[in-house]
Amino acid sequence: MSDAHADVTKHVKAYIAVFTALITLTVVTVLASRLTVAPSVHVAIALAIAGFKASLVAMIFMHLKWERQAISGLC
Amino acid sequence: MSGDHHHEPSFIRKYVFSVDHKVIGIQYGVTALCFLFLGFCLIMMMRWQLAYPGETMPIIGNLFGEAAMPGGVMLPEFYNSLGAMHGTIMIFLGVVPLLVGAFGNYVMPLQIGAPDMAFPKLNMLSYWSYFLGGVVMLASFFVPGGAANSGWTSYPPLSDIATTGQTWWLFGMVCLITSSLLGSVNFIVTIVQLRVEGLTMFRLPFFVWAQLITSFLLLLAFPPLEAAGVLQLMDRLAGTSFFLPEGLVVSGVVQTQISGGGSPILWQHLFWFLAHPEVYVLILPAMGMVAEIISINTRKPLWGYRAMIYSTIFLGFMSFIVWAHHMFMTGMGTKISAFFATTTMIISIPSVVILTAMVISLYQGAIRFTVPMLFALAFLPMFAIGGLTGLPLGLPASDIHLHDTYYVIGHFHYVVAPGTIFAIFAGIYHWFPKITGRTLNKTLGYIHFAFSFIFINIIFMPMFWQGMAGVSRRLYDQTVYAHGDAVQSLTVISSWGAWMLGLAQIPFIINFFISIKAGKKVSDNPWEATTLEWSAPSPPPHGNFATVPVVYRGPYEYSVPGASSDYIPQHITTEA
Amino acid sequence: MSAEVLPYTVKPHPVTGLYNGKFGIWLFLASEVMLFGALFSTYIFLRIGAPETGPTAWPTGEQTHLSWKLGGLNTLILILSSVTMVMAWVQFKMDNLAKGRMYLIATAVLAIAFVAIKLKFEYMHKFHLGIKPSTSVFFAIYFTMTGLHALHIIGGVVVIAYFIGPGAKLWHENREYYTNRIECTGLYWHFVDLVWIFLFPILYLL
Amino acid sequence: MKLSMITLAAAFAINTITFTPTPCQAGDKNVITGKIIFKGDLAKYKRTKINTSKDPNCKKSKKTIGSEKVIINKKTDPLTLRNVVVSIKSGLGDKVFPVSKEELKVTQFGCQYKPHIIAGQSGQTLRILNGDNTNHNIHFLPKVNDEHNFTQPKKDMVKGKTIVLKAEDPFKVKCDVHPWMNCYIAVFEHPFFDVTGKDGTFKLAGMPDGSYTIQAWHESFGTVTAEAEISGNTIVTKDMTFEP
Amino acid sequence: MNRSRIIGVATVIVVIVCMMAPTVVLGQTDGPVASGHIIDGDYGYGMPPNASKDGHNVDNLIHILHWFMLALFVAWGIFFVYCLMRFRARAGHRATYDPVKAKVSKYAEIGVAAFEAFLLIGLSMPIWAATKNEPPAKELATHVRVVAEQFQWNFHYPGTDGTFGRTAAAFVDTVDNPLGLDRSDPAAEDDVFATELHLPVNKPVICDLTSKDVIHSFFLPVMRVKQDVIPGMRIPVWFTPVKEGRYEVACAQLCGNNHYSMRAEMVIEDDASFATWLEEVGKVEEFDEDELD
Repeated sequence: MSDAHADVTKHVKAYIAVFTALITLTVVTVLASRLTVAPSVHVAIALAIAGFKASLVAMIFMHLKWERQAISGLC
Repeated sequence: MSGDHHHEPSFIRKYVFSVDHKVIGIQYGVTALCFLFLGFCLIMMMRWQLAYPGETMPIIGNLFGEAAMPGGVMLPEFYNSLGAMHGTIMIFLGVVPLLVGAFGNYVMPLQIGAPDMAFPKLNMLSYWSYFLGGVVMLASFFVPGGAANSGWTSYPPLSDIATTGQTWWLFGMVCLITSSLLGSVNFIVTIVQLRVEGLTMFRLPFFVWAQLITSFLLLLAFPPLEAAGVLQLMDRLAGTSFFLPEGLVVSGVVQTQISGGGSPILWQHLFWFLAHPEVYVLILPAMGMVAEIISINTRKPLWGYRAMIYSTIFLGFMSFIVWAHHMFMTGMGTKISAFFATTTMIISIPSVVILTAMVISLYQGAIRFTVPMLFALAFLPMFAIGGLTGLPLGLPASDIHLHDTYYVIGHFHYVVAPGTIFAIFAGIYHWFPKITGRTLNKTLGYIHFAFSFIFINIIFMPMFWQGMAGVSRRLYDQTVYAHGDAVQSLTVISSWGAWMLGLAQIPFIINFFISIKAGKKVSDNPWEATTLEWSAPSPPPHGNFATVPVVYRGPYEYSVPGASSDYIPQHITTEA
Repeated sequence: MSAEVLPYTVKPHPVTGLYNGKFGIWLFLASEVMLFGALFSTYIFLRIGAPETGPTAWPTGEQTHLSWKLGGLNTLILILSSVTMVMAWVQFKMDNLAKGRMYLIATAVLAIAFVAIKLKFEYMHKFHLGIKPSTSVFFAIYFTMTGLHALHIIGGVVVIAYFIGPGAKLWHENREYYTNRIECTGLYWHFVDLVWIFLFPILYLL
Repeated sequence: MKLSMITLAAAFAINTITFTPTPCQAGDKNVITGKIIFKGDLAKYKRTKINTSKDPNCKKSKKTIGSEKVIINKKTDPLTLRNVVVSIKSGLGDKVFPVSKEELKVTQFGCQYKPHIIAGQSGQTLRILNGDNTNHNIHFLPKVNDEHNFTQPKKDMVKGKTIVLKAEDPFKVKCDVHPWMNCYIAVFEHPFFDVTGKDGTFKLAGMPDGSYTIQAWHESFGTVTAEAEISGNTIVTKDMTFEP
Repeated sequence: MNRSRIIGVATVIVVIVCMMAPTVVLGQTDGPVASGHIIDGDYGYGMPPNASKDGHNVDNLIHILHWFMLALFVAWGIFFVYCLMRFRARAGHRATYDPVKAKVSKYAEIGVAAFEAFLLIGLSMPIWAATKNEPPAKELATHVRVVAEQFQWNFHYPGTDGTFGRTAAAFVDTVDNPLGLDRSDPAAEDDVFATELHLPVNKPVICDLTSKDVIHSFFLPVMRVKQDVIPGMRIPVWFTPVKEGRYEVACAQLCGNNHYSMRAEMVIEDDASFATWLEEVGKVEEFDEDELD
């Protein structure tokens, strides 16, 4: 991970983008629960959105995206 | 590098709350050996009740108070408490801390050339959490109603309506699980990150590989039991009914305060999801130690080192999808039992591969019958019996008759008693010179081995016949049943075997304590082994190695053709 | 045994690219995934096992007495706290202690707000209605999962408070070591937020 | 075999004599006595034989045993009810009375508790003996007392710690191994209680002067109360009737 | 080196002796048991007698397995002892460095794995499917409801009308109604409660297992039947008794203090005596205390 100041600020933009994405997705999940649809579909939608949000948090916030080397080193 | 003591740590800091992996290893070792012996004493008392039901126990009969053994006769609830605590103490307080806490903590950093574990304070925290768990388990004997008495598996609803000892058991388990969890994080980071230069993953001694896979098992398998423990604590304390179905009537009293909706099978799934990887945690480090000792004492590289490593990794994965072969009898359909029977058959193959590899390592070797080697050699046939008797239990059809009988007890005790505990003895005799600089007495060692080997077979071999006859396990008095009464003579033989095994440990205990001070002084490498821990002085100082070693070759370079001596240690630069 | 003696405590390992702390926290999060995984599978086991009708049927919608508004609010709070946590790490990376510490305090305050909402509005509200974990299996699993999650959040707050207060001493000794530790705390924090992201729809919406 | 039967019968006899239900105080001579009359269809409450085939050892101590849910003394003129606990319900205020030192004994004989109803004072000790050559699991089912659940696998095995009783409405004690075995324990704050025997009479003695409500409790028919006024060492008779 | 070799050989011989001793020295014994009734069938070290029509499948599988295990252990043991003797360290003998080409062991392992697969798919699955998926026809079978409670097996016969009466937790009375039968339900009039399991011979039996409080396990050694009895679940199990006699019902899962005394007896008899027993056990005689007390 390069530590130059410029690079870190690039991260900040990513964080703000993820933040807004998470907010909108939460609203979407709540709206999705309003739809009158078969319960199994409800579950599928809710989990898909939650899964996507989780991957966003993991990739960006937890820096998995920038640790290509770690992942290749271990597995 | 090793001498940067900026302050001399006080006695407490150095020995009690130490962060040195060697001191913590010894703390784990001594505590776990005491618990092992205590667990063994519990079973020696139970064997009296099994062999001579209802008769007053001689000598120590009336030491246990009127609530447990009025007039020296053991009550069934005390018998059940002893049974449950025997299982818990032997596994969670004795063998796992010995294999992972003591041997892993002491030997593994030395074998990878690291100065200490990656997180020393975390290492200390995990010992003291284990110690707290042990104290809570011991204290639960004195709680009104006695210790937990619904088996070491503590199946609800029996454990949900049990006496307060069960709550202490659950809290003790949460402490022990936290200790193993923290320990496993420490081990994995140390093995992966702190290997010295030149020590690639496939130059690691097999013992270190076994510890790595065991740590992954501990890391990923223990949390579900912690979750199950939390759920059962909620059941017992907050009145929830995770494991209690609707409409329970306990001795005539309709349980209206239970909301129902839970199911006892939920606990069994969560428990066995841990307990099967747990039994592999019990056996893998033992296999690691036996492999080390065999290769050193046959002066020959381990046959199929890579095959053994791939089998261990495969064993690690498979152990997570095998758990329900403990639950064939809970009303399972053919689909689920077919899946788990198949995975059980598949998982028996890597164990056979590892065992065969170790036996073939003897071929064309120059076998030295030292005391650790005798224990390691005895491990092989005994583990074979343990493994083979797993087959009838793995197939659902034959499991119908054999489930929950003494056959099961014979099966897993053959794997654990002459298997893991003999490997532990082998490890103690093998690494004692490294820990104290002195060796254990050889003749006392031979006596200890010979008698232990004989009596351990006398205890557990008859159990297969009892199991076939249909004698159920955890029976306070087997003579109540006709099929139990017919084989009561076998129970008497087993009981005498157990008491004799108790006597056979005395030479070892004497040998252990005397040799610390009065044992014969030996060099740093008495067994002429190649792995890194023998290059450090014994006992190794605080930073382990005077100069950081560099590794040039694999761990088993014995009898290399054309070399000057019959072993070339890993850290020696290439021969002149 | 001071830090520099153990290799790769601060500098990342050449092969794995991780320093010890980060590797350790990721392993710890793996075990936490198994812990919450076990609780989620318990939830699924109980929900599938629940009969359609009768006293132990699975409550949905109004019968759960769970207001999705409070749940939604808590989700937003946690997402915000995740962002402030990562911004704190960014500030420490850019060497200004004051701003970084301010973000840490923001994270701690948001976390305490989350716990306060959960305890004050959700738990007390249920206790007043006479709903306890023992009322039904749904409330049992609800209280257990959200309770354990709240305990994890409180644990996180304690660690963050340590790094705001006494932990900051390390900043002056070894700046990078302190930032790494903040990053590990951040990883743990994002994981806790991640668990809530799954908890919220399952308990509140479905 | 013969000798043990005789000694057992002797022990059994001594037991009943030593067990004086009404420890009366030295000074006062106030006595409330009376009968518990049963008005109802005798045929409906016949005692039935209990099938103890599950454990043949029960037959070795006693040939057959009968259910003790409702025992009507057929020989008494107005039919009276056995095993009724009669005690003073209220009127004693908060006076404290000495607890008798004598130990209550319950024997398990023929897979049945002897006596069927045990009445005692809070603080009195209770000891349970095993008179059968089989295993019993004594299981208290109280709300206030602690839930004892212990086993006696052998004959003449005395339960180690004597059980100290706390005041509580009559609660059931059951044997988990022989589910038909049960008895009731009633514990009062004061010593004025009695259990009706074969003649259906009760005798409460030694209470200070005053007006009291007396309560009669039966395991199947519930409770009946009556008012009684007593003063100056007199004997008051008060009969109560159960009409199920 | 000489002394340790003698010790090694001595221990191996002693182990073989002590493994074989139990079977040789102590022959088979059978006989009555403390509970007073004579239990039929001679019980000894092998499998208990088989009184069920398809119990022999389980027996055959266990026997085949044990011969297979014995063969493996002996072959493997011979190689093991040979290595110990042949390659022991002695003057002038050096270990060889390069690993031996063990093709034999690889094929042996593949052979073992193949035989295990055969055991699993060929033998175990069909037997397990028979015990789990093929219940006997309802009208031919004797139907019994087995309700386990802490330390007693309760057997509930449907009586002549063939239907079980309604049972509910509220009606449970430990003295005369352990099953909690609702007497007002018309189907419950002829239901019979017993603590002894009587079954007609040569007729399939279906037992519906349920428990009132904790997990028990319905274990009939002579019928090769074992099934956990879990509260909140009703699990059917079926078998066909073919040999008359009085046998035992055991509890195989720890269920509390007196798990060991939770024993019932099973009587397999012909239809006539089964019918008379069914009448007899339901009757309740009047107890007249004067003649006894």
